[in-house]
Amino acid sequence: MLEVTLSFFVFGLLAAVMILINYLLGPRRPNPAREKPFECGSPPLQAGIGPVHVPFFLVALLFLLLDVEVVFFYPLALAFRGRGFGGFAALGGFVLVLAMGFVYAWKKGIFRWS
Amino acid sequence: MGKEALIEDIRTKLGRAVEAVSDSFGDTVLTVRSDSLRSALAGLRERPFDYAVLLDITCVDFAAGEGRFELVYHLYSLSRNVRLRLKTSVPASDPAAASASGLWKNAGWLEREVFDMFGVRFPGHPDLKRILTYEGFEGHPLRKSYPWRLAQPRIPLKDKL
Amino acid sequence: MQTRIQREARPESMLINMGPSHPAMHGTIRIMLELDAERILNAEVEVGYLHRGFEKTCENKTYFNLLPYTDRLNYVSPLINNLGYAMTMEKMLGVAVPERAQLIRVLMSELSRVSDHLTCLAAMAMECGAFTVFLYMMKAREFLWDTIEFTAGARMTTSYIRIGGVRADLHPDWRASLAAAVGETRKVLKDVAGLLDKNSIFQGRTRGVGVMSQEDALSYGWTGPCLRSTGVPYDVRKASPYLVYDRLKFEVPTGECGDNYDRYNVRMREMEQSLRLLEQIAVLIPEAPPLTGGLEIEPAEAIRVSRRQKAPGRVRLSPNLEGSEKDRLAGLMTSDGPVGVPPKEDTYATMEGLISHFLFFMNGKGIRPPKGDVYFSVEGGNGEVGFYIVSDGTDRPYRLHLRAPCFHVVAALEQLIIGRLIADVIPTFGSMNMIGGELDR
Amino acid sequence: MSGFDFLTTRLETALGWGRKFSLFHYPFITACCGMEYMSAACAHFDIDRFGAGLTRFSPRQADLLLVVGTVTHKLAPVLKTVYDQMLEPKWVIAFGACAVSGGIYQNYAVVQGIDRIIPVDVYIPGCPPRPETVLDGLMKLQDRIQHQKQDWRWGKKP
Repeated sequence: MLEVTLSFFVFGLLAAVMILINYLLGPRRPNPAREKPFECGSPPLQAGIGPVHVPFFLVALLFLLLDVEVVFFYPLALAFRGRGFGGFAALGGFVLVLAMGFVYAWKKGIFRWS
Repeated sequence: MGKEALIEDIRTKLGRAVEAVSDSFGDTVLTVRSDSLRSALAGLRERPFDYAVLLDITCVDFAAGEGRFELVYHLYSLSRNVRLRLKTSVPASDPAAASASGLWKNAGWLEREVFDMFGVRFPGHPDLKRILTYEGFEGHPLRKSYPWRLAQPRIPLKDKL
Repeated sequence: MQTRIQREARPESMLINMGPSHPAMHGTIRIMLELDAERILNAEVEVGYLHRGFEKTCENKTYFNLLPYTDRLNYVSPLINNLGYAMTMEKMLGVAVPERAQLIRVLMSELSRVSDHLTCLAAMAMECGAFTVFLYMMKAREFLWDTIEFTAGARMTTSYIRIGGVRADLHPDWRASLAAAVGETRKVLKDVAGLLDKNSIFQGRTRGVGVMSQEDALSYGWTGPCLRSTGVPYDVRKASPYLVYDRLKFEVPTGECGDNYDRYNVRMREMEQSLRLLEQIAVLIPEAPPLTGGLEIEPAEAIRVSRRQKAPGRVRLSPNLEGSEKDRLAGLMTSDGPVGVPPKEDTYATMEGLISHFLFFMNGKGIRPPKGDVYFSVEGGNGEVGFYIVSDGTDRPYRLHLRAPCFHVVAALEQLIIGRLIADVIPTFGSMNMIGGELDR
Repeated sequence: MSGFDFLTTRLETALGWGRKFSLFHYPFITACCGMEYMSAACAHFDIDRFGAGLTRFSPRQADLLLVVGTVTHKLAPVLKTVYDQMLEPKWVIAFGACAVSGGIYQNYAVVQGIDRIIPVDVYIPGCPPRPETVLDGLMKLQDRIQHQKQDWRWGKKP
């Protein structure tokens, strides 16, 4: 148990240092141009960003879903380390369910841009 | 078809439009009246002469000496592999010439450049505005009257220390 | 100020700048896109970000001083611009260039053409994601530039091809470096063909994208590899041969349907033709006549001696002094008319040489072509590079206009990208090989 | 030098060492010098040996603005915007005679040197400069970064 809390503590410290060090060491000269969006240097043609199209949302959600699935591989692999085929079957079931969702989305044509 | 025969055909076909035919360093040069420029260009593009490629449109500023701008069109016939230079003069007071953008598609940009650099207007051009310089640039740089180093910066410049 | 695209844009569509400072826009073109998700509804191309006032500068400089400016027009194949300018002037002056200088000119412009196509395809492949091809082609270009640098002294902006001939003779062991360059380029071409020709990603990005019909291409005044990719075999080297191109054997590769892949393929095959030309030229160029011996004395010694009488022998001068190999000059620079700088031996040893050298650079005395206007064009990396010069008899051009091939090619960009996805703009623009210096002059 | 100053100078050298070998550059390429930039960045002369190989095409992620080639008056506002949108600490290299002083183009169209628009740290002469000159210019910038005084939060105002 100790190593888990220790790893959380170390990673937390590392993240804090990475964020704060920039705040401490970077010289800060506020500049209004930095708030405007970067449009290759030319003045932006539109004030704000208009409504974004549906296909973008679908792809984003699907990416989020599969990304989280990949993140779960590590703790599941650790948890099922000594279980042999049983563990592998559990992990396989988890992946299979999500794969079916992915194939359904693929056949529905989310990735085929109109 | 030899060069002389070609010139004779062009003279007969275009008739009144042709003012003079001359030869400069081996290239045939056709001088055309400015009001019948469009018909001359259209005529040259048709079947017998078949000048399918408009190589270039440019302008020479003789405003100081002879008070006129000279528009120079370079045409090239692909099938007969022969080039032709077509010249026409427009008065320097209000320079305007018929637009060739209907005949060739690259005439659009070429005429925009001539307008930008010399101020020659092309009525009939779909979207005549500056192409090389920027909004708010007064004057036409390639005119002889425009000083060589007169810069018009778009943003304030710090002068060198 | 409202641009055209802002006026015509539908309220719900998204307006984006693919602006001047963009990795794929070579830094000098701004495309304003009206998007519906990823599809381009309307596009407006804005050029002129590299308009450096070349033509206005030409009206205020003498003919001899303009050579460095011609290097910076199409800076990917600078020697071909030099060639175009020099040959236009020679046509006006009515000057005949010696045989050896013509052969060296063809050698140099073919080297420049291969490095032009290498740079263009390297940038296009990198923008489609193939970074390895970029590194391979840049490596091959280094070898080509070494060959150019041995002779011309500079890698890129050489001003080596002068009015009336060339600046200096070839480097003594130019054959070895040329053989190395040609071999290296052939190896790289084989690797890149293996990487890209049947690569399904590259095929998907370029096959059938940016299709240009023959009529449209001719109507836009396209020339060069882009026109040949639509199937029209027009090449200035074949249509109106100049220099010694009529004596050399080479084909003009053409494409079928004028899409991006054809433009890429035509450039690859054109490079092979140029390498073939280089090998033929290497055979044609005779071995340079050995410098006739004779006593060569140091300059300091010559000055000391010439205080009392004429310096006895020839003055040994450093080879990179312009026109220093006097006896070889016959093959390099034409002899009629005050075209080139007089050879340094005369300048330093004889009074007349000094006077003619001084006069050459004086105001109003240099190269003064007869009144009149002339147009001459050569086959550049992007197409027909034409110089139109109007001279009024003085030593400065009254008007000098460059027929820039990529100005016409980019004029068709809007038509090629409307209706396509935003990712198709990159290979279409990359295959056009837009060069800012030549486009905006 | 009190104990505290000793600490900050050691930290400054460490900071300088860290910054100078991880320069992400934004290649603001416009004209002929771009060809020499390609040679300098590629395998033959390899700018990556000095830690400055990674090109970032967004000013938010770059700390070195490499202005390569001619800056015309039409492009000047673009350069100013890109420079302003870069995050601190940032440095600028003027690459080539046109960026340094307008080069051979002294006419109505060209800005005579980009230091009229933005502050420049290192000027690389040449038209175009040879890749070795480019690497030398980069090394001079790295020395400058190494000995740059750090403006600490506490104490003096930036």
